[in-house]
Amino acid sequence: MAGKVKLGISLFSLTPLFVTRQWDLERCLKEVHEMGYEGIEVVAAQMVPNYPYPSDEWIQDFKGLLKKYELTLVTWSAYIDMGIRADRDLTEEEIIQYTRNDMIYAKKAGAQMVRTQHAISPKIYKRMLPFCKEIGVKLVIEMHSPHHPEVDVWKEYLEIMRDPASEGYFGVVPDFGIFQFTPHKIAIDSYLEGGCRKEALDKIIMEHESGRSLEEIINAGDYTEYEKGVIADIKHKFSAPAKVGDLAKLLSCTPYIHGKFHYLEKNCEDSTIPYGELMESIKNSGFEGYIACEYEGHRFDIDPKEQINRFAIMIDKMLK
Amino acid sequence: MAGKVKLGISLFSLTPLFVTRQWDLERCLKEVHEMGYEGIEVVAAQMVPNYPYPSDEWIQDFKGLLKKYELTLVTWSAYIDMGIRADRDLTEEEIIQYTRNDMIYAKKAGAQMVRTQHAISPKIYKRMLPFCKEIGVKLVIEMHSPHHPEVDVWKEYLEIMRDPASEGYFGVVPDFGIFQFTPHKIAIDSYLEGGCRKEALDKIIMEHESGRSLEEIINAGDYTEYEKGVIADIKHKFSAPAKVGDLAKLLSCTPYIHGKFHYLEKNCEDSTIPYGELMESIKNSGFEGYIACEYEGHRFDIDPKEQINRFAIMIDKMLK
Amino acid sequence: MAFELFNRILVSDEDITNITVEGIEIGYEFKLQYPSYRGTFLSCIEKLEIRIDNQLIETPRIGFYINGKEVLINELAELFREYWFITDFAVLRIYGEGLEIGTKHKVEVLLRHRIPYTGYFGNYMVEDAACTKVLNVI
Amino acid sequence: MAFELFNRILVSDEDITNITVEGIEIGYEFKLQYPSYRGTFLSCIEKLEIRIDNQLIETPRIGFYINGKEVLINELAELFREYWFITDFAVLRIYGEGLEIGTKHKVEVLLRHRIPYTGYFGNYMVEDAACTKVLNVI
Ligand SMILES: [Mn+2]
Ligand SMILES: [Mn+2]
Repeated sequence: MAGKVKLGISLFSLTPLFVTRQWDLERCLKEVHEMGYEGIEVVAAQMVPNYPYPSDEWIQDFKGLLKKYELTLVTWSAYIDMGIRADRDLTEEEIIQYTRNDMIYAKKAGAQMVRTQHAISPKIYKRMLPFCKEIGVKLVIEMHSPHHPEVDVWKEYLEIMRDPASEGYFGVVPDFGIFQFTPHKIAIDSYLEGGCRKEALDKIIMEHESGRSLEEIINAGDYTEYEKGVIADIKHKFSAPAKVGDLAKLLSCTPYIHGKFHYLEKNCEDSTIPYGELMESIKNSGFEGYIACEYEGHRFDIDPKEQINRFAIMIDKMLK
Repeated sequence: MAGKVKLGISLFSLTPLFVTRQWDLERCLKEVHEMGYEGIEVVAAQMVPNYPYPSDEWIQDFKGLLKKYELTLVTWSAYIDMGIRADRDLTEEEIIQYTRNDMIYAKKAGAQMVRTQHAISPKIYKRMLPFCKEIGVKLVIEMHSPHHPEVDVWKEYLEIMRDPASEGYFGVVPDFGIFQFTPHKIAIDSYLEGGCRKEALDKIIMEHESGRSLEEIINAGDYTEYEKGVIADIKHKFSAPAKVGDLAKLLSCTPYIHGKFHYLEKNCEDSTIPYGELMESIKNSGFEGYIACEYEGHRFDIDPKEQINRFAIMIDKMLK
Repeated sequence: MAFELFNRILVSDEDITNITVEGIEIGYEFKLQYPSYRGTFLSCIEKLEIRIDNQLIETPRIGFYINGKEVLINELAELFREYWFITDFAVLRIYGEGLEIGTKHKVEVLLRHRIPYTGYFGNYMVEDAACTKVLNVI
Repeated sequence: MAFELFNRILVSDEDITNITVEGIEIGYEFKLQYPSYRGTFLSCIEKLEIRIDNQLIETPRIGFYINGKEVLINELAELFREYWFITDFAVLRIYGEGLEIGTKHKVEVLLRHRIPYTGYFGNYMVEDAACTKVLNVI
C-alpha cells in the first residue's frame, strides 16, 4: 500500500456471515487478515456480546485475537440511539452515559477512536472533550448520507473539530455514501423485483444521471405508477450527493474514512460513487489514517467475502 | 412429634444470617435439619438466585441439597407484588404471568404448594385453578395480619376454597400473627429505644390487655407525646386480633400454617400469641399438614438459631 | 428486497419443542432472532404478532424469554435497558396445549421495530420484518 | 428499630476502590446491598441519595451497576423487570476524580423504597433506609 494511507475494514461488512452464525468473530478476524486488511472497526452493538457492558473476560479474549491475527483495533463504532425509548428521546444525561460507556470499553479493548453519530449534538460533543483527553480516546462523528458538509449541524461540528483545543481528540469520519449519485445494484435489483421494467429503469437512470428533474423524467416516458415511485425514490435519494471537492475540506480533521459501497463489479469498480476522484483527493491531502472497507450490499445471494476482496484490490490499485 | 402434624420452617426465619452472608442456603438447610425440622418453605424472592427465573442448574442443585439434608420442600412462597411499578398496579395479565411462573419453578423444585397473597384477587385466583390441576400444584393464600377471617375479600376466598371443585388445589395459610393481641418484645424494645419510659409502657400494655380503649388509656396517665403515639400504635396494631375460635373454621381448607412469632422467652413461650389454645384447636381438628416456624423478630442482637430452636421445643411440647 | 436477509433470520430454522415441567406439557416454544445487522433494546419493538397455523396467538399466552428473563409482549415497549444481542435467540413460549411430536406447523411472525438512530431530519424509521416458516415439532 | 438490621447492610463494609481504565482513574466505587429480607425490582426504589464526606453527589455522575448493566439513578423507577437479589451487591460508581489510596471517607446513603406487596387496605408502605459508614480507599 502506497504512502501512509492504510487499509482497514469495518467488520460490519461481514454482516450476512455473522448474523447467520456462519462466521463468528474470530473467523471474521482471520479472514480479513488473510485478505490483507490491517486495521478493523467493530460495530459494538453488532459484535460485542453483552453490549453495552461487555465482560472483562471478553475484552481480554478479543485483544488476544487481535494480536493473533495482527490486526489493529482502529475504531469502536458507537451509536446515538436517540430513539431507544418509546415515550421520548434520550436525555443529555443518558447520551453522555452511553457515550462515556462506549469510550470506556473502547479504551479497554485498545481502540484508537470511538465513532459516534451526529445526534450527539454539538453541545454534548463539546462536553465530552475533557473525558476524551482524560482517557486518551478520540471521539469522531460519522458524516453519513443523507447528511453532507452543507447541513447546518455539520457546519457547527466542523467548527468545533477545527478548534485547536480539540485537536487530536475530535474529528469527522466521511462515509463515502455521501458521494453516491445514482442507484447501486442492490437498489436496482429491488426496483426490478418490485415490477419496474428493465428498459424503463435503464432510461430513468440515464436521465437521472444526465441531470433531468423528477418532472422532466416522468413527462418524458410512459411509466406505471410503481415506476413513477421508483423515479421519485431515485431523485429523493441521489439528487444531492456531496461534491468530490468537499472531501478536501474535510480531510484536515478526518482521522478515518468509511469506504462505503453496495456492489463492486468484477473489474473492482464502483459505478455509483466516484472512488477514483476521491482517492486522488486523499492521496493529495497527505491523509495518514485508515480507509475502511464498509460493504453494505447485504443480501443472501451475494458473497461478502468476494466484495470485500474486490474493495481491497480497488483501493490498492488507486493508491499505487 | 405427635399425630400427623409435622414441624416445618420457613427459611425466612434465618433472614439475619442469610442476608449478612453468614449462612448460605446449604448452611440453612443443614442447620434446620439438625434441629429436627422436616419440611421447609423457601421465600423464592429471598433465597432463589436469578429469581424470578432460576436456572435449571440451580434447581437441580437445590433438589440435591434437600435430599442430602432429608428435607421436604413443602412450600414455595410467592408474592403478589402488585406495586412493582411506579406508575400503576400490575394488570391481571401480569399477575397471572408472575403466578404461573412461580408455580412452574415451584413444581420443578418439587414443592407441594405455592403460597401466594390476597392481592391475587378472587377473580384471578379462580382463573388459576385449571393450571393448578394441570401441573399438580396447590395454590394457597396466606391470611396475614392485618387481615382476618372477617375481612370481606376473605369471605369470598373461603367460599372459593370450600368449593369442592377446588379441593386439593386451593387453601388458606393462617399466619398466627393474626392472633397477636399485644406488642412483642421487638416492638417493646423499639418503644423503649424511642424514648418511652419503662413504667409508662408497662402500664400501657397492662391497660391495653385489660381491654381499655385508646382514650381511656391516655386519660388514665400522664404521658409524653411520644408515649401517646406508642399507645395509638399499640391500639392500631393489636386491637382486632382474630379469635382463637376462628382457626377451627379455617382448618377444613388449611393445608399449611405459619407459626409466626417475634420472640420466645427462655421457657419457650410466646406471651403475645395464644399458641397453647391454637395448638389445641389444631390437634382437635385432625389437621395433617406442616406447621412452619416463621420467626420474624430480626435484629442484629438476637440469635435466630436460638429462637427457632425454642419454637421447635414449644411445638413439640404442645403436640405431646 | 433490501431487508430480505433480515426477514429470513427472524424465525429460527430450529424445531418447535414442547415446554414441559416435570414431564407435564404446558405449551410449546420456538426461537426468534432480531431481524437486523445489530442488536437492539426491546423498547424498539413496536409490535410483535405471532400466528400459528394462521391463528393469531393472544398476548397473555405468550412469554418472550431473553437474557434469563421472561417478559410479556405488552411490556416490550418499556424495556429500554434490555438488549437483544444479534446472535442471541429469544425464545417465544406459547402457554397452553403442547403440539404433537412429528407434526409440522406454519409459524408466522411480524415484528415492527424502530431504528433508534435514524432520526436524521425528524422521525425514526420504523421497519416491518415478517417471516413465515414451516417448522417441525420434536 | 425494627429495620436496624436492614439499615446496616445497605452500605457494604468492603473498601472503596478507584475505577480505572487501562491504568487511568476515572472515578471510584463501593457496594450497596438492598436493605430488606428479600430482593426487589429496581422500580421499587423511589429515591437514592449519595453523600460522600457530606457532599451530595449529582446523579449524572453516578452509575448504578447491577446484573451486568449500568443504569442511571433517574432510570431506577422505570426498571420494573430488573431484579436486585438480596445477596447481590449493586456497585455504585461515581465518575470523576478518584480518591487517594489509604484515605477514609464518610459514605452516606439514603434509599427510599416501596414494599410492593403491602397494599392491604390501600397504599403501599414506603420505607426509608439510611446508612452511614466510614470506608477505606484501597
Ligand atoms: Mn459508514
Ligand atoms: Mn407468614
